[in-house]
This record gives sequence, C-alpha cells and structure tokens, in this order.
Amino acid sequence: MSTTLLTVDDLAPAKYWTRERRSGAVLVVIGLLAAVGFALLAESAPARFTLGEDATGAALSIDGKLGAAVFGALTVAAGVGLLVGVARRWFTVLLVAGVLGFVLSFLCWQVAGNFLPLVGTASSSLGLAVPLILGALCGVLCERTGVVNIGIEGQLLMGAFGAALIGTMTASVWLGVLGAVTGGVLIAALLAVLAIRFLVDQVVIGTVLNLLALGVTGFLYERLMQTDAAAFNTPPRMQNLRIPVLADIPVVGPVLFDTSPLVYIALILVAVIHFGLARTRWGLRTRAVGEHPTAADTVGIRVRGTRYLNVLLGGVVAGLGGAFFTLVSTGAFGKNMTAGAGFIALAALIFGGFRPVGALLAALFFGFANTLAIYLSAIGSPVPSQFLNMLPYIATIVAVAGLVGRVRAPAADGKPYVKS
Amino acid sequence: GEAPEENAAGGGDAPAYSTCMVTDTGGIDDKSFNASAWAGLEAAKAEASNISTKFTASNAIADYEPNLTDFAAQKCNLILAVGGLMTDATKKIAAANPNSQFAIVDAAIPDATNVYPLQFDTAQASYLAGYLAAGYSKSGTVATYGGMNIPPVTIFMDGFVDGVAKYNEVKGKSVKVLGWDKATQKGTFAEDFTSQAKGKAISDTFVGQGADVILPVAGGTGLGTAAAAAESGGKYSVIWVDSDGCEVAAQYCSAFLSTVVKSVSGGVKDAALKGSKGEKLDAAVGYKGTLENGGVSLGAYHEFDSKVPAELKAEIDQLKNDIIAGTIKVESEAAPK
Amino acid sequence: MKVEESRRELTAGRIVTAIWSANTVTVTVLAIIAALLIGAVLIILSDPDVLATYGYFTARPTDALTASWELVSEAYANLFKGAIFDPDAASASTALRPISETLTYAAPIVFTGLAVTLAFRGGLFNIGAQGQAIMGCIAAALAGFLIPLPIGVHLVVALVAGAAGGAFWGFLPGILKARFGAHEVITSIMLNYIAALFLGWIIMQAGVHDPNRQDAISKPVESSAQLPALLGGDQRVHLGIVLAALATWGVSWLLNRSTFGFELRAVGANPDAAKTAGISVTATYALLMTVSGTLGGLGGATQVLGTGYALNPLVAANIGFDGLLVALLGRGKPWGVLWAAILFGALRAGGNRMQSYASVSLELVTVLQALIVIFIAAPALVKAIFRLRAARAARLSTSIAKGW
Amino acid sequence: MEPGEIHALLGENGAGKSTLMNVLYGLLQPDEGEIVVDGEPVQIKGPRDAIAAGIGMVHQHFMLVPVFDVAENVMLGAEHVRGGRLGWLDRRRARKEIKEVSERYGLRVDPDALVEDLPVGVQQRVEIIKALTRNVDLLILDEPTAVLTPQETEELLAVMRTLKASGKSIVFITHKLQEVKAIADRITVIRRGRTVGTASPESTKDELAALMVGRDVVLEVQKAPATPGEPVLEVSGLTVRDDRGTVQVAGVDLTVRAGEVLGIAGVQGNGQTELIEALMGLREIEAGTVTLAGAPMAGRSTRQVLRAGVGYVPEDRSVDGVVKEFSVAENLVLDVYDQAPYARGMVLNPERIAANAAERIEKFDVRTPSADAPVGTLSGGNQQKVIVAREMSRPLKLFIACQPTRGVDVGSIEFIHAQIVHERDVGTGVLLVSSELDEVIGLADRIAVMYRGRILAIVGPDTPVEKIGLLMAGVTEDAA
Ligand SMILES: Nc1ncnc2c1ncn2[C@@H]1O[C@H](COP(=O)(O)OP(=O)(O)OP(=O)(O)O)[C@@H](O)[C@H]1O
Ligand SMILES: Nc1ncnc2c1ncn2[C@@H]1O[C@H](COP(=O)(O)OP(=O)(O)OP(=O)(O)O)[C@@H](O)[C@H]1O
Ligand SMILES: [Mg+2]
Ligand SMILES: [Mg+2]
Repeated sequence: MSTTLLTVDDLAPAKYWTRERRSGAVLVVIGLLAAVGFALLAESAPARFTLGEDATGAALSIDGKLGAAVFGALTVAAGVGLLVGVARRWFTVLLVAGVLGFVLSFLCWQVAGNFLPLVGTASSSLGLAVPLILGALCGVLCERTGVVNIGIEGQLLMGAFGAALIGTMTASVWLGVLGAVTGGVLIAALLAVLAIRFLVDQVVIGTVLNLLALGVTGFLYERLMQTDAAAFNTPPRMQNLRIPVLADIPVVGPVLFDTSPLVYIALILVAVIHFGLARTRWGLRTRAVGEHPTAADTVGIRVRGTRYLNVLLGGVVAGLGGAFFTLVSTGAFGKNMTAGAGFIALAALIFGGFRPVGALLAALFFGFANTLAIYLSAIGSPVPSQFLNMLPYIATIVAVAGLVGRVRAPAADGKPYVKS
Repeated sequence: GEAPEENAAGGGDAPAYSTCMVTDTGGIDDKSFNASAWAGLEAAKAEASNISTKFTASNAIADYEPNLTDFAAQKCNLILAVGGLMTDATKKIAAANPNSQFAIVDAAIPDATNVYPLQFDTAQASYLAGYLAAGYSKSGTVATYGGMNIPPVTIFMDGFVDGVAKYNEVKGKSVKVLGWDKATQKGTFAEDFTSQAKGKAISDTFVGQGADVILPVAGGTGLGTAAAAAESGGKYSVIWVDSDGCEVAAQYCSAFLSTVVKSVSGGVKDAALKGSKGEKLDAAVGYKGTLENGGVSLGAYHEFDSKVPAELKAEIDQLKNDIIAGTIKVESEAAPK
Repeated sequence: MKVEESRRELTAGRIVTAIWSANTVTVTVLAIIAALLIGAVLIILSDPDVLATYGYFTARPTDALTASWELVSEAYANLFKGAIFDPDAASASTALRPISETLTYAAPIVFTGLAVTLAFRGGLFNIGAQGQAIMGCIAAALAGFLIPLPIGVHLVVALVAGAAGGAFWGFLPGILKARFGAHEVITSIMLNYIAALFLGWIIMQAGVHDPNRQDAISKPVESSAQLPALLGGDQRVHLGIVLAALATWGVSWLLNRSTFGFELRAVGANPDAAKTAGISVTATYALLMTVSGTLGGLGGATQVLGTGYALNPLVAANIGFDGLLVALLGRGKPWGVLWAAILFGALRAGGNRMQSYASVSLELVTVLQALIVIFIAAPALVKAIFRLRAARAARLSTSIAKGW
Repeated sequence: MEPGEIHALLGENGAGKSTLMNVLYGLLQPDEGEIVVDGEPVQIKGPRDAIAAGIGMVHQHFMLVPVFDVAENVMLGAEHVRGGRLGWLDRRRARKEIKEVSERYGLRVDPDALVEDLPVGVQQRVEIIKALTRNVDLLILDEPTAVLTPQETEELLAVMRTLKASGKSIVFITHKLQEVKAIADRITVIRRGRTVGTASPESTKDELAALMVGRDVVLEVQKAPATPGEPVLEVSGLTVRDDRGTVQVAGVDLTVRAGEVLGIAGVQGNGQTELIEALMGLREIEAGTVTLAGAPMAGRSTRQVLRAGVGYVPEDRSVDGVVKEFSVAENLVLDVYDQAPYARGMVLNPERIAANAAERIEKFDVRTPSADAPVGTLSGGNQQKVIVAREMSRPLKLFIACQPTRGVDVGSIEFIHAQIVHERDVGTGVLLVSSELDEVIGLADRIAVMYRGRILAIVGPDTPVEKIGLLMAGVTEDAA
C-alpha cells in the first residue's frame, strides 16, 4: 500500500461565463458602440490633444472619425481578448485598456474639430481630486485598522475651518496647516474615543460627527468669521512649489512638479501609506488588527492602541485635505464648504478597494470625470449642464456596478474589539 | 409676542424704525444679493440714526414663513425678504399681517399692497459688460458661466451674449462667447455656488479654449475664477457681478476688468431710508433698478482703467445712453416684467 | 406608623434609584440636558460681550454669571417658546403655533427616518434617503400640477406618485447591490447628487417652470393635491403628520407582523442564516431598498404637498440626512423614529424663534442635534458623566449597522 | 508543570479547559487565584506578559490572519525590522527563521503561502511554528487533534515528543482518550470549571471517561439495522467551486436511500462543505446532476430544495444555523415562517408561531428561559437543539446533518443521535457529515470517505478505523 496524493486538476471545464468573460462581453458591446456609433457621429476633422494648457504648442492630432473608430476597435479587441480567455493576470491590463479605448473614442468624437489641452485637463483633474485623495487615505487608515469612518466629511470640514482660523490668526500658511491637522484630529479623537472606548456604533458616530462638525464650524463661522473676516478668515494662500528641472518635462512636469505643496504631500502620502501598510511593522500590525483583532491580541499587539493611533493619523491626513479647501483652492472658509467631498472620498475609498493606490485612482477617476463634464459644457455640448454634471456620479455607479462589484472590506471593519 | 428691542440710538426725534431682514437659503454672506441687501440696511442705519437692523437666516425653504412671521410678531417696521424664492411665503405672511410693511428683493407680488418690490433689470448692465468684454478681448473669445441655470443667473448671461453680439454687429467682428447659448438657453454651469475648485476648473477650461475675459455668475464659485485670473498674471481678466469686485474681493482686484453692478444695497438702502422718514413704500410703484436710475450699472474699471481704450469707453457710454433712451432694447426671458 | 413611613421611604428611594439607573428614558433626558449644557457653553464662548465679563471674573464674578445666565436663558426660553408653548401668547392661534411648527418640521423626516430605519433593520445603510426624497418631491409635484383630478383623488395620486418616485430611486441601489454587489453606500451617495441635478433641470423645463416667475421654481401644486391643513387658519401643520404616524404604525407592523418584515430582519441580523433557511438575500435587498425608497419618496411628497407646494432646487431641504439622524436617534425602532423626528422638529421650530428673538444662530440647533444623538448613542458616556447606576445599559447600545 | 513534561487536560465540551488556558495566556482575567511561574507568582495581564513569561499557545480556534501569508502570520507581534524606527519588515530573516524551526521539528510549510489557502492541518503547523519562534518554554495546545486525520495526529504527537525532548513543557487539551494515553505524562480532568481529579496514563479509558462526565456514559449509539428503500438523493458527477474559484468538489457520485444513514467521513476542508452547500442550492453547481426522489434539484433555490422535503442542519450553527438576535420561537420557524399556519398571505400569525415553539421546546428538551429569549443567550447545545427541532418539524424525504453534535454536551449528543436514528427509522434518507470519525462510524449505515473533493470509497460501518483513517488521508488500497 502506498500513498498517492490525488490532485484536483483539469477537472470538469470551468464555468464559461466567468467574471472575465462577462467583462469582455461588456467591452465588446461598448467597443462596437464606440467604433461604429461615435465614429459615425464624429466630424471628420482633426481632434487635437495639445500638450500644453491651450490650443498652442505641440499636439497629438487624429482625425475624429478615424480616432473614434480606432479606439473603439481597441476596446473591442480588449473585450475579445477577455472573451477568448487569456491568462488571468492580464485581466486588469485588458480591462483598463478597454475602458481607456472607450473613453478615448468618446473624446475623439467630442474633440473632433476642436482641441483638448492635456495639461489643463490633467492638472484640473488632479486639483479636483486632491481633497478626495486625502479624505480617502484617512478612510484607508481607519478602515484597515477596523474602524468604519463615515465622518471623513466632518474631518475635512473641521480641517478647512482650522486652517482658515489658525492661518489667519498667525498669518502663517504652515501654522494654518497645523490648525487644519488639529481640526481633523479633533474629530478623529471623538470618533476614536466614542467608537473604541464607548463602543458606539461606528456608522452612527461617523454620521453624527459630520453633523457636529457642520454645526460647530457653522456656528463659529457666523460668530467669528462673518463678523470679522479680517481677523479670522483671511488665511494666507499656499504658493505653488516649483521643482526646478522636473517641472520642465512636457505635460507631466507642469501637472506634477509645479503645483501646491499639498498635492505633493497627498501623492507622497499615497506612497508612504501604501508601502507602510505592506512593508512595515506598523502596517502589518494595522492590517492584523483590522482583519483579526483577537489574533493580533494573542501575539501581544495592543488592539485598541493600534486603532487609536491609526484613527488619529487618519485625522491628520483628513485635516490636510481640509487645508486644501481653505489654503489652496479658496483662500477663505465658507459654511459647509466641503459640500459632500467627504462622502465622495468615502465612495472612492470603497471603490478603490480600501487600498491607498486604489483610492488615488478612484479619486483621479472622479476628478477626471468632473473635468470632462466641464470641458464638454465649455465647448458647447448640446447636453444640458445638469446632465453633464451627472457624469462623474453616473460613471462611478457604472464602474462600481459593472467593473468592481463586491469589494472585500477588512474582516473586522466596524466591529468593536471587546475583551471578555 | 414680545416687545421689540427699541434701541433708538442717537435719540433723534424721528421714531425708532426697525428693519428686519430674512435671508434666503444662501445665508447672510452669500457674496450676492443677501450680503448686498444687508449692506444696504447697514448703510441706511449709518445714515439715519433711528434705524435699527436685524436679520435672521433661513436654512431651508420651509423656514421662510416662520421667519417672516416671527418678525411680524416682533413688530418690525420693515420686513425685508431677500430673493424671488421667498415670493410665496412673503405673499402669504404679508396677507396675514396686513399692518406690517414688507419688501422683497428680486420679485414683485402683484396684489400685495404691503409688499414693496425691489427688482433689477440686470441684463441692461451686463449688455454693456458684453460689449466691453468683446472690445477688450485680444483673442476674440470671451466666456461666461453660471452657478445654476436659473433666471437670476441667466439674466446676466443673456445680456452679456447680446452685448457681444452688438459688438460683432457694429464692428463686423466675430467674437465668440463660450458658456452660454441664449437661443437654446443652454450653457456651462457649476451646479454649485461655493466650490472655488470647480470655478477654477471651469475657467481653466475656458482659457484653454482661448477665452481671455470671463464673466462668472456663480457667487463663491466665481472666486475660483478670480483667484486663478489674478495668478495668471494678466493672461485673462474677469468681469465680476453684483457688487464691485474690487470691494468684495479686493485681493483679486488686479483681475477685475469691471463689474456688472446690481445695486441691491442701493435699492434696499433707499427703501429703508424712505420708510424711516415715514414715507409710504408704494407697492404699485416699487423699485426697479435700471441703468437710468443707477440700480444697475457697469462698475469702475479700477486697475484696468488705463488699459481699456478711451474709444471703447466712449462707445459703452453711448450704448448706455441708448439703452436709457430706449433706442436699444435689451431683452431677456429672465428680466423683470 | 413607623413601618409605613419606612416603607414609603423605601419606595421613594427605589423610585429614585430606578430613575437614576440607566434606562432609556433617563438616558434620553440626560442626553438632552448634556447637549443643552454644552450648547450653553458655546453660546457664552461666542458672545464677545459676555466673554469680556469673564476677563474680570475674579474681581466681580456676578457680572459674568448674570450676563451668561441672561444670554443662555433667553436663548433657551425662546427655543422652548418656539417649539412647544409660548406662555405670552395672545390668542389661541399663537398659542398653537409652536406645536404646529414642530409637527410641520417633523412630518417629512418621520418618513425619511423610517426609510433609513427599515433599511438598517435589513442590514443596509440607506444614505440615499435624500435622493429618494428629491425624486419623491419631483414625482409628487408633477402629479400635483400636471394631472387635473378631483379633490381627494388628486392628493392620493400625488402621494402615490411621490412614493413611486422614491421607490424607483431606492430600487436602483437595491438591484445594483443584489445583482452586481455594488455597495449601496456608494451608489446611493451618487444617486443623491444625480437626483439633485435632475431636480435642477426639470424645474426649468417648459410645462414645469412657472412662467410667471423669474426664479427657478415650478408651477405650484393644485390645491386639490395639497395636504390639507389640520388646524386651519395660519397654522402650517398639515395632514402629513397624521400620515407619518400611520406610516410609523405601518412600518412597525411590517417589521413585526409581516413575512417580509421577518425576512428583512433575518437578513439584517444574519444574512448567512437567512440564506440557509431559504430566504433570498438578494431579493430581500432589492425589495427592501424599494420599500425604503418608497418611504423616502413619501417624505419628499409630504414636503412638497404639505409645505413647499412648488419645486425649487432646495425643495427637499435636508430631509434625507435629517432622516438619517432621526433613525439613529430612534435606535431602529419605528416609534422611536416618530418621537425622534418630533424632537428634531421641535429643535428646528424653536431654533427659528431662538434666532429671530435672541439672535442665536441656527447652527446651534445643528450642534444640539448632533450632541443629543452622540449622547444617546453612547449611553456609557452619559452614565459616566452623570454617574448613573449601570442598569440595563448594555441594552441601550444596540448596534444598528454592521461595517461594510 | 515540570520542564519537559506533557500534561494532558481532559474534559468534556464546555468544561472550562479553554477558559483556564485563556486565563493562563492572559486573554481572560482571573477573578481570584494566582499563577506561579518558576516559583514566582506572576500577574499575566495580557498575552504580552504570557509571552514574556515563556508561555505560548495554539488556540482551539486558530489565531491566524487568513489574508496574510505564513511568514507574516509568524512574525506578527515579534517582527524583525530594519531601518530603526521606520520598522521596515525583514522578511528574509522571518523566512529563515521559519525554515529553521520547521526543519528542526519536522513542520513543513511554505512561508509564502496565503494562510486561507492552506488546509487546516498545515494551518496548525503554522500556529505551532508561530509559538516556537517566540522561544516558549511552555506550549499550550488546545484541542490540536480535533481537525487532524489519524495520520496527521500521529505526526503531531511525534512533533510533541521532539519538543518534549528539547525540554519544552506542553499542556495538551483533548477529549480523545487514546491520544492522552499515548503521550501524556500526567492527566488532569476538569468538569464544570473544577479539577475533578488527576490521573496517570495508566488509567483505563472507561475510568477517564467516567471522571470527565461524572457518570457512566454509553458511547455506543443504539440502533436497529437499516432497511434501505428507494433512493431519495442521487448525485452524479457533481463539481463545485468555492468562492475563490478553486474546484472543491470534483465529480462526486452519491446515492442516499430512504431509511438509511449515509455518513461522509473526511478531514475538514476536503469539499464536504461545498458538496452540501451545492445540494442545498446555496452554491452554484458547475457540473453534474442532483435528483431528489427522482426530481431534478440542480439549479433550484435553497427554498425550493427545503420545500421539496429536505431538512438541513448546517455545520456552523452560529453563522448559518440560527439568527442569534431572533427569539427561540422565531428561529423555530425560520424556514417555514411564510407558510400556513404561521402566516396567511403576508400576515404572520404570532399565536401559531408561539404554539409551535412551546411544542418544539417541550419535545426537543430545549433549555431556554422562554420562547421569546433571543437564541444567542442559549448555550451552544441548546442552540443546536433548536436547529434540529426546526428541521425535524416537517415531513422530510432527506435529512442532511452536518457536524450535528459539534460543541454539544454529552446529554445533548445522545439526544440528537437518537433523533437522527428515529428520522432514519421512519423512512427518511439521512446524509450525515461529520469530522468526528466515531460519530460517523456509530451512526452511519454506509460511510463515504471524502478526500480532496472526491469520494474515495464507500465502506460499511464495521470497516476498521485504521482503514478509514488511511482513506481520509487519501490512501487507497488499489493504489498499493
Ligand atoms: N468569564 C466567564 N464567566 C462565566 N462563564 C464563562 C466565562 N468564560 C467562559 N465561560 C463558560 O465556561 C464554559 C467553559 O468553556 P471552555 O471553552 O473553556 O470549555 P472547553 O472545556 O474548552 O470546551 P471545548 O471542549 O468545547 O473546547 C463555557 O460554558 C463558557 O461559556
Ligand atoms: N451573555 C449572557 N447573558 C446571560 N446568560 C448567558 C450569557 N451567555 C451565556 N449565558 C448563559 O450561560 C449558560 C451557559 O452557556 P454556555 O454556552 O457556556 O453553555 P455550555 O456549558 O457551553 O453548554 P453547551 O454544552 O450546551 O454548549 C447558558 O445556558 C446561558 O443561559
Ligand atoms: Mg475549548
Ligand atoms: Mg458550549
């Protein structure tokens, strides 16, 4: 008698309509739509994608009809690739290529006979995305450690308020940033204490902290800032920081290397948190606490302590996001000025799969959809502006429903850790 | 109800006159008509010592009625409702309190004898702004955008487009207007009155498309355009709306070519002063701001004074006279009837 | 005699202990008190004149204390007078006004609160009540001025239309979750924005926009489709609050006495067990969001048919988000939602008067609302502050939502 | 505990073994009493103190993060880092350490494998390595053999001997008497939270069992020979994937006849769960057919399967079996709540639900304060009885019981076994899945051994345990 280990290989054929194939089918359909529909609608005039901020300068140019057809075909090709069942590891690449092809085809149709300045589009997408990136990063820190944070909106708002107040009172941008961080941390601390110590339902507390931040900032705004804006609400503006050589690289340079310090901070934080979570002791422990707190506890990790730390760090990051509103984009605090950015950040966080890079991409996607909507209305699209402004929201729904599907949250997310 | 606070300051012989303002949901410092109306009341108070001022902010449409009622109960001498959306509430509460004097900005209530209407034919002034923009533009492209596609906003845009058209007609040019198509009433809107980031994104797009004069009609969102223009180092300029840009947003004065002034504050101040002197505020007459009475106007050029050609200035003055004289008619669906 | 006395003492003592233990009522009352105390601090802190008297507090403390007391008591007295009863009221109608206002504000948020609550019980976080309310507003208003119908029928049709509008807007995230696993929080946040933009568009369309008005406002709803006033005269309170109470009863019945309620509670408490027992979790999600959306839509309909009468960009105000808070405050119980909504309505009504008479910003009301919910959600905190006995505190902190 | 000693802790389910060890490990705080380590009384406030005191523990429910790889799990809490305060993880060193430990004690694992992909036996190795890398002197193994095949158990015992030889002490918790006898130096028996006696490995099994339970127990199931009838369940070529897309059931053929108990034996994680879920309509069937009394079942919803006359006791009662927040009465109608007489149309009938509860509680001896008490407050055994009571309350063609007595006290085990036999005797086909080999052998009329998604053989209950054990490990005779 000898031991034979039976293995489960080349068994019954795999189910045909896998996720890959379904996505492939979708790509083929929309690709055909683009290749035929957009191409027919498109003017046969050059669509110019200029490398600068306006019509002048070098440009990539393609005939609108041709471009719409070619990029549509690219989408079809990617879809076919998925349908015939190429290796799994190409899935993401093909999916991205397919979606990109569709977007480009659409752009060729719209831009035909006109031009789209790439630098302007990219920097505007990035600009609109920055607070979302920071807000979502705050979410990443909290959720990966197991604390649901619905209160990002409140943290951003408090951060914006803190930046304006302290920035004005000290007449210093960087102290203003510190004020923003303080504001964000204040809300984070409430979240942490109430959720971790007092075991309040985390969804409840997050929602309520948004309201609290709205009320407190609104109240103080009316009492202080509105009555004496000069003393309380004219923070210095943050100047762009130009990184010498790098800023001269075409397209990428002006977008990435001649911009606000907060943009650099946001992008650096994405990298730091990404690598930190994956490669450092802090990250390992954070993830362990978010996935299986009891296991973390049994190896001597302080579960609650880790959660406190990360929620507070999240407050710092969200505070920076808040500073962007007052110190970079606006130059003054306004009531409810974040206007739902925290909720969009929350969506970006989930959409991005609770990962820093995912959150970054989701936020950029949102910023781009927004910029595109603005571009289309500016070049006189016949579609009413309300519908154009729906674009980012509809695109997010389609992306979440069609491409992302179920997102796996950290296993212990939202569950308070109670030792018996 | 309670007795009103009679802080008849100055001890002048005129009886105390309390003015009470209900803002619409924009709040007291919306950088638009609420702020402007409040400024009007404050200016009136500064001028006549028997005037006292007070405001209450509405958080929701549903707050209009209780807020107006509360002021009526406090026996305010003049209750000012700001914004056309308050029409229905004002009509109802004015009917319920026939002895109180009301006034409303940006609307008229036909049969209510105790509601003094304050309206503005803003299109007249923005017509001049359109002409100015077209004449000043080097690139031959100008742009406008709004906060929302609603008449109080689009009235500016209608006049602006017509002003540009007039310029093209007179000069045989073809200056393009981005962001608003008067015929189809479609255009670029931020769908937002606060997000400066969005304002900046919109103006960046316009500038990318070649525009070098922009008229944002979007409250706080427009500040994004002003800030970006001020930073652009003269690449493009902005025409502000409502109150003189160099006063409400002095930090961006270098970017303001001019302002389409809608002097809500002037109208409100006049009404308050009139009331405080015991004169009747005749609802049937009301107040209609026009170029003629200065209720609307093209504001000062400030830092651009030397850059706008004298010839252009003269043409604009002539246009203004023509409009006042009625030889040129500025029409907008959104204009007060 | 002696025995009797001591017994009486005993019972009195017991009652005190019973009250002072952390039962729901006590915690709620104390939460409100704690919130008002913090609010008072904010009022004082933000008043420069009163704050100045604290500058010489050690020299003459009475100044600071009287000034603070006057400031705070005036504010809260007006809050009370505006919300519940005005003792100086000259006539019956002014005496009724506070209650009328309170119920007027409460009516729509009862519906949205129920919408959120029902979803919570089924394990979903319906952050989209706002969008559903907006769609409810739109549909109800369109039915209210586009369809000519006799009195009575017209109101019913408008309400049904509003319900249908909300139902559709709830169905979307429901089906997206059931079919594609798209998270309802993301989709319903996005749908909130889409609804608001759609509202902005539809108002200005021919046939909808009021041609006599220079604003973004639709034609008004015909009087046959308006919710009739309950008290007549100038009082705003309308049939909506009665419908809200009926809806509360209905939701309560649905949850506890219907098979669908059984399903959704099972799915909410333990989807795996529900699935194993043959309940279709996805179908329940889709249906639940639809029903929840229906309630949200009714909230919108109540708003537009009861107080607004015409569509404008802000017609739905914040009723969806208020509903969220009311649901949290009501701890997942329909009748709790009704009382929470009335409390919020009272704060709004009183807040208006507080602002008007005492010049205290409405934002204070927002702060108070937030604080009350925080304290009620954290009974342990209230217990710690007031040193309550720890009776049944565990039961107070029922968790309503489970992570993602 | 002496150094180099293996001390067995015996006791029936819920006796307090885990609790005692959790106190020792600092996860729970003692109400009174003291812990003495190396002659010094120590205060163990948390696992940190325990680790510092040289105590390591392999928990009954593994304390591994499923989405981490082996190396991450092992280093968690005791990471080697570079870069000072930066705390850059030194994975290379972790890998090396794992390799060393696993070579020294013969514990083979791949440091880069994801824990959730590993079979339980290997997960347990990871747990042991995790404890050993922390240089423990005392290792607590809480029921380590419950999830192992007899062969794996042998391997584990060998590892334990190596550990003992290297001077480490081990606390070994189990219910299985022969293991204790095979390896323990000393035995302590715990019942209802008290030490009821110590014994030496020389004691007989019966003595130990009596000590554990406090009375003489009948370990055999009493039943008459089966009288199998028509096939009720026929499964052929069934293939099923798990959530991650791996094939877990690979072309299984099975037949269950009316009036017989078919037992499925096998180590946890060999596809039993997926097989049953597929039968129940809880999991998509990739290929193959399933018929119930001749009617095709594949592709039917769970509700349709249940309504076709299938009773189902899921393996994880707290996840799949009961809704803890629901009352006992509600749980008793969890799958029939919408049928007469419990509901008419959409309207529930609370009286009938309550009446049903009263009857079931009585008949199945459910110990509950009232029918309205949330099920979550009941003891595990009583929760299980609620499920069994519910599933046996309607006429069945097929009764599927998965791990029906896991974590249930002896009295309840006897009761549930009797119910299963009764169900068989009235002509229902019974499909029993259990990782307790004794249970399968005791109850089943035929035993199917499942290994890596396949049925390796179907044997009679009188087959020697060793042979079934080998089959469970994937060793077939014909491969000899
Ligand atoms: N802090 C506590 N207070 C009261 N009872 C407790 C406490 N902790 C645990 N128990 C109970 O003590 C009993 C012992 O449980 P334990 O898990 O230690 O049993 P066990 O012997 O390990 O059983 P098994 O063989 O099932 O693992 C259980 O009924 C448990 O519910
Ligand atoms: N949170 C609680 N509140 C009140 N009583 C509880 C709680 N948890 C458990 N109990 C009670 O303690 C008893 C012991 O429960 P436990 O689950 O530990 O039983 P057990 O000894 O493991 O029994 P079984 O062998 O049936 O699993 C239960 O009957 C239950 O009534
Ligand atoms: Mg145990
Ligand atoms: Mg137990």
